[in-house]
Amino acid sequence: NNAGSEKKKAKKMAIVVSTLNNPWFVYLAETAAAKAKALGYETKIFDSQNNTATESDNFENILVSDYCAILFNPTDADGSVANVKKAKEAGVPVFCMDREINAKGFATSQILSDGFSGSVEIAKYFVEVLNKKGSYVELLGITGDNNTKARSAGFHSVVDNYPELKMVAQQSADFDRNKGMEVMESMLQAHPDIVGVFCGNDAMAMGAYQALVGAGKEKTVKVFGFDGAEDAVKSIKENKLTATGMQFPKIMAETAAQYAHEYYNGKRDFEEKIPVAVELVTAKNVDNYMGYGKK
Amino acid sequence: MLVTKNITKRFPGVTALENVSLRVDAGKVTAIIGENGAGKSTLMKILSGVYPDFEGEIIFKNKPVRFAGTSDAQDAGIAIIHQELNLIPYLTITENIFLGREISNALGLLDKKAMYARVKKLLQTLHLEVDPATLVADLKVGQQQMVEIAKALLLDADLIIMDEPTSAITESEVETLFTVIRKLRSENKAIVYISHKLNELFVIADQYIVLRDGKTIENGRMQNITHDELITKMVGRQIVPMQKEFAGGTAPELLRLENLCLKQKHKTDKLSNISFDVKAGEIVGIFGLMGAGRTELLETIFGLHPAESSGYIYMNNTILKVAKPADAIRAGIVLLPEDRKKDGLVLGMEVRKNISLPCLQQVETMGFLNESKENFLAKKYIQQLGIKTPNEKQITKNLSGGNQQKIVLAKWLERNPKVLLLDEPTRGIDVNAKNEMYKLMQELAARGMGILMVSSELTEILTVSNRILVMAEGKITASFSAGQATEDNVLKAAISTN
Amino acid sequence: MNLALHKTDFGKLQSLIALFILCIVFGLLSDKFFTVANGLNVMRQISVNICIAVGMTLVIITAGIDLSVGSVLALCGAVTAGLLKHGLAFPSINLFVGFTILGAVLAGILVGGLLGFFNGFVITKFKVPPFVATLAMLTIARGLTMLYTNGFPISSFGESFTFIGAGWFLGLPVPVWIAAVIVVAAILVTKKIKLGRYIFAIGGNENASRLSGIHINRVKIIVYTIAGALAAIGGIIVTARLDSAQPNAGTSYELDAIAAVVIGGTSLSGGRGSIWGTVLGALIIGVLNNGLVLMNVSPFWQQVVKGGVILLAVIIDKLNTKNE
Amino acid sequence: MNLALHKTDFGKLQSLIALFILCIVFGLLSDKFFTVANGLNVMRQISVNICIAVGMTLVIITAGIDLSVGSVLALCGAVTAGLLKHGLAFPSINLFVGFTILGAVLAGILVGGLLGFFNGFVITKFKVPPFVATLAMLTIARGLTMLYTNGFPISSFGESFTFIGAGWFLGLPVPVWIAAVIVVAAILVTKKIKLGRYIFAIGGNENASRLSGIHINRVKIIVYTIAGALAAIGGIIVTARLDSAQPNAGTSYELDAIAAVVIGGTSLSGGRGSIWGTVLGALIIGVLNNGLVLMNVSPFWQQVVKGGVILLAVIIDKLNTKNE
Ligand SMILES: Nc1ncnc2c1ncn2[C@@H]1O[C@H](COP(=O)(O)OP(=O)(O)OP(=O)(O)O)[C@@H](O)[C@H]1O
Ligand SMILES: Nc1ncnc2c1ncn2[C@@H]1O[C@H](COP(=O)(O)OP(=O)(O)OP(=O)(O)O)[C@@H](O)[C@H]1O
Ligand SMILES: [Mg+2]
Ligand SMILES: [Mg+2]
Repeated sequence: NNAGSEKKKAKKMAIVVSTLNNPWFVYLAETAAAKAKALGYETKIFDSQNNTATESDNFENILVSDYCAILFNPTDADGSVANVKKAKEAGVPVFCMDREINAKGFATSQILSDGFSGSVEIAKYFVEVLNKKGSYVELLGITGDNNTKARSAGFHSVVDNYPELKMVAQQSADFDRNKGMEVMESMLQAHPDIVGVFCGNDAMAMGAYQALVGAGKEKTVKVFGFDGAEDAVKSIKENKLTATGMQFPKIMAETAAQYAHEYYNGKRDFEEKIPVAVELVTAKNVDNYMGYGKK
Repeated sequence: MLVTKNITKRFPGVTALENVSLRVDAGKVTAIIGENGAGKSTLMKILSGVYPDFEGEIIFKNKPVRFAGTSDAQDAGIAIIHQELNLIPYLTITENIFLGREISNALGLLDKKAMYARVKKLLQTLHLEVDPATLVADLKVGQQQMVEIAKALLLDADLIIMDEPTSAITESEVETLFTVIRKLRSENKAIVYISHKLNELFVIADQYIVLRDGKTIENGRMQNITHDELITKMVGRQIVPMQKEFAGGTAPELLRLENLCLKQKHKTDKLSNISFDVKAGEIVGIFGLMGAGRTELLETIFGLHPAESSGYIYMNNTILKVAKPADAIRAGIVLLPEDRKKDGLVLGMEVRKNISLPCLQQVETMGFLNESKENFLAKKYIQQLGIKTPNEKQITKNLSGGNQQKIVLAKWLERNPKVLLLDEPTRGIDVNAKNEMYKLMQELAARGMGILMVSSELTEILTVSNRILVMAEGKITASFSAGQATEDNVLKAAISTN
Repeated sequence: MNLALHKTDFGKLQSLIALFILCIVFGLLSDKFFTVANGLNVMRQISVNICIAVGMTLVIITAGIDLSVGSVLALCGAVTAGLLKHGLAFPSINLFVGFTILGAVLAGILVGGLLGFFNGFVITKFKVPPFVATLAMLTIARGLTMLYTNGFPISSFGESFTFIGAGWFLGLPVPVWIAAVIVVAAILVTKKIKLGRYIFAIGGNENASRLSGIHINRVKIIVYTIAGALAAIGGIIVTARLDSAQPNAGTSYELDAIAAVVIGGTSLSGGRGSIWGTVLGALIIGVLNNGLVLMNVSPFWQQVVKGGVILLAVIIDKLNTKNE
Repeated sequence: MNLALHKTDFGKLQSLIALFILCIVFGLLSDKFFTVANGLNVMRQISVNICIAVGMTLVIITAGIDLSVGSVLALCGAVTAGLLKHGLAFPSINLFVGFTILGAVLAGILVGGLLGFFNGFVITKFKVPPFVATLAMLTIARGLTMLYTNGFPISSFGESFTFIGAGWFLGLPVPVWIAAVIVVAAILVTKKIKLGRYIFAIGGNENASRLSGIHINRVKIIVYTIAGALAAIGGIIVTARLDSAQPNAGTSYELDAIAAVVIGGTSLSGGRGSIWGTVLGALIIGVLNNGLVLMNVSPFWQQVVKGGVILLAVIIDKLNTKNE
């Protein structure tokens, strides 16, 4: 523990986010920045563009321009490890937000939203709403993306135990609203009789819903999303989407910033993993929620 | 040396060659003559392996041969200078000449010194004073033509085909070429020589073969035939040579240049203080050796060098500002450029579209292009200029060289311009068509058009011009009325630099 | 070169064959493929790509390229959405301008046109290669979109606007009508008026065109402006369909558009091509995407198959054109 | 024409000016910019792009293009990683082949070469336009990567492999050395041996080159094979650097590579260009990315500025070349 020996770094925090091409992460990054500013730090947001190599570039650039901490949203649980290692060696603490890295002892703390158990929650509700039978389809996010894998895995860990719930199609729509709509349109042609859609994020869910409206099936097919985006919460209120998994980017971002602040002031012992539960949002409890968080 | 039996070649819509049989002897220069589109180039392309698919057979050095590609032909010992330039613009002269047969050292590295030296010698024998390291893109057509010749010579083949090698060069270069040819002949090589400049043939050729409409009409020895007989054989009938009558003279002045200059960085100006005028109905011929600046002169008048040029251009005594060709065209000045491939035609476009390009408004009805009008226009000029093409919808690229040249002229006539700038207008055009062209020029002049013609063919200049200007190194060195001008006083003026 | 000739004449026909084969195969593999509903579905889905690809065709015929269409689409969609939703506010002079749907749509198209004009201007006046100029615009326009939207979507505009993207008219989806109008107009331009002829001439031989008195720069600028405006229309359709303007809309749409153009037999070296061919190209891509989903090919395999089929489509095309 | 001439002669020099200006500006705006550490960063960061861009330069000089480099990079990275990690298993004949680092690396490069060869083959034998052929390969290779990895990264190979991407040698990062070697080799090829000469000739005038007896197809196939192999090397570097092969690595790298080539003064219409220029182009892009990050520019503004600067770089270039 070289804590004492360190010279005080400038009050500058770097926020490295996996992508800004998706509102959820924009929100994560901006809340983190806002909180850090409030705590009296300069901040700068780095966009890794869903590319772990770009993330490395960002880290290297950060490490030459003395930041006191990195609030980090990794692009990949495995790929990002090397980067965090580099930071640790350079004595810059890393606080992971939302996504974890598969390695102990490198990140000072990881404030994680557990996509897996989140989608487990959704899956349970999914089974309940469809009362254990019927055919459904799944919209995956960007192939090869962490969240895509975690959420799909969590969902199936539950749903696959119900033989009468049959997945008739599984397609990727890249977390994109328009793609989500178009793929859904085509799937509806092949499977007019489905009763449910599970989507890897809310953007795709909204797109899928749009497609259902177009086909006049919005009443008969239940749409499930993930994220807790503003649009999604709103449309659950209006009984359009059936449910989504509310993550709490605000909490994660602000905790990360807070911890970084405490670290700066000398605190060293942090819980390495702090799970932030994903809450199921449905028509019943939607009134307690707003975009990306609780009211 | 080489014998062909019943060669036939068909293109969609055209039979270019039909049962052509001929023989070419070693140690002789065989001239192939024929009108534009007679099939000369096609035949040569077959002999040199460009077109592997054809009917009939070729016997070369007493062995039947069939070339799969140009490299086969080269290996067998056949070299060709193509009618259309085939050089790589952004490679140097040396790189072009050695392309495909570079000299490499033991390590496989290019031996640039050796190649450079070799080319320098080659260019010297051709009296081409340019650095072998010059990019071909920076050479004028004439100079490029010489490079093509050098390229063919490098192969030292047994049969050398020259398809209109002199179309872009001036008498002096032609002379050097001929000395080279004579040397080759003395080395007992066979030369096939294609040219529309008949008097060249009488100087250099030993025997002739006449092609008409893709068929061999006749062959014989050059001594036993006269100029006119030869023409009659190619055309199939007598042609009346144009008689020059003196127009112009007192007619009102149309175009006037005052101190026209064209600067170029770190070089002597390409044009310095050019002043002269062109009267309505007058044909002014400009003669000069290659590199005299004639092309630049026409280009400058046409507004292609606005940045570097200075001086004044008057149209009907009112000053004219030309910043771009469009301005010149609007004022009634049009240019028939020196290099039709590069500046004259959109080769990938149909004949009719090339013809109508500068005058689309003529073929519009209510803002929309009218196809029948366009076809009519095209047909008119195909007929008037005798352009040899299956129909007006043929892709221009597929026309023979000479016929392409006619299209470049056709596309301007419809605009009936006031001043016609012609840069080597009869390049690659057969005698008959040439004659027609001269008549046409007079006709246009008679209609009050002013014509400024650059040509490297002295005879041509003397035949058509009412007045002759001579250029050397960017200056006008002499001016003759048609009466005074003679072969040698014009040539003298062209060579003298002050 | 004869190849070239035949290409322009029959190129379309060739792609048509490829398209037929494709349809037959999917028809055999999925009974859902040959349904009216699915047909309309495909048409609706390709209409945006067609809007963009038509502009791209004109640009490519002049031997240029426009990589910026994707982000121009996003920006214009966002602008239209923003104006509809929040209008224009000038707090300083406390002035607020509200926008009717028509107003917002026209404003969006105007912005697209301006961006296109800028492309054309840079390309002609500064002689910047089209690839670089429009690549720069690709990043710039995307950045502006992010700045304008702060990276968040702008959503829910109400029936009368979404009609543009989701509505129906005379039994066809509105986007299909829009695309159809654009295609017809473009065919007129390319075949029936001077501008079209100049576009081909410039692509075929810029020198010769200049010496024929064509105003090269003017024509090029017009073409890029059109491309920008068409991208904008595409953006408005997307926004209306989703009832939401996504800041990351249109990402890599340029590739789909260019693919449609090239599969349609237009040569990237300029001078040759046809709108009609582009439409077929877009159809091939659209049918492919749709069919693969219908058959529920796994996302991984989809990419492989898609690439393979596009290749085959073009090869069939070429093989047929070879034997003139 | 003359313009063209001067471009090839001084094009590099021009981009050099642009690069200097850029460095000065960043130097003034950020005290971190002119540090050794940062200099090394930039060099390390551009080395992958240089590997790819060098191959791209050769392809573009032949008047072709290769859009597949990004996904070829991903696939080859994954293959190398997979072989290192799991070797090759043939359960049927229960045979297992383990791979040394060298073996795995060579295998990866081989795969890249084969994919490139395939590109070249399709382009030359079936006359498929390079744009389409390599666009198809872009999707195919990406799909294969996903299939090979099941969409999951392959990670942690141990020091001796990561050395390739993260190690140091004589005070410079290993990737920089690799890039340097490739650049030198490429300069040799383009300037000193026949192949290079033919590459330029084909791009300058394919028909004339054929008439001079050059084997067009052979040369092109070689060039695309090289491009594939170089993309593979890039993929191996990325994998080693991250100690993990990412299934969606290299996405849209083709654009960066092409940008480097074009900014470096190589003409997309073929026949003209230089490796040296490409290196400068890559440097400009790298410095730009690095500098913008060092300065406190928001990511959204970064995109706008980046586009603007690239535009300016090329315009400066052109303006200087104009007055020959
Ligand atoms: N690639 C081609 N496709 C179609 N027709 C062609 C092609 N090449 C030549 N032709 C036609 O074949 C005929 C002979 O052409 P060729 O070039 O051999 O004539 P030429 O005797 O060389 O004429 P010139 O004296 O003008 O060069 C012409 O009618 C021409 O239009
Ligand atoms: N592209 C070029 N780059 C450099 N110098 C050139 C270029 N073109 C021509 N020159 C030079 O400019 C002068 C004028 O050449 P130009 O060819 O225009 O004269 P010309 O009389 O028209 O010759 P030609 O009969 O070949 O057309 C000559 O000194 C020539 O060498
Ligand atoms: Mg000929
Ligand atoms: Mg001249």
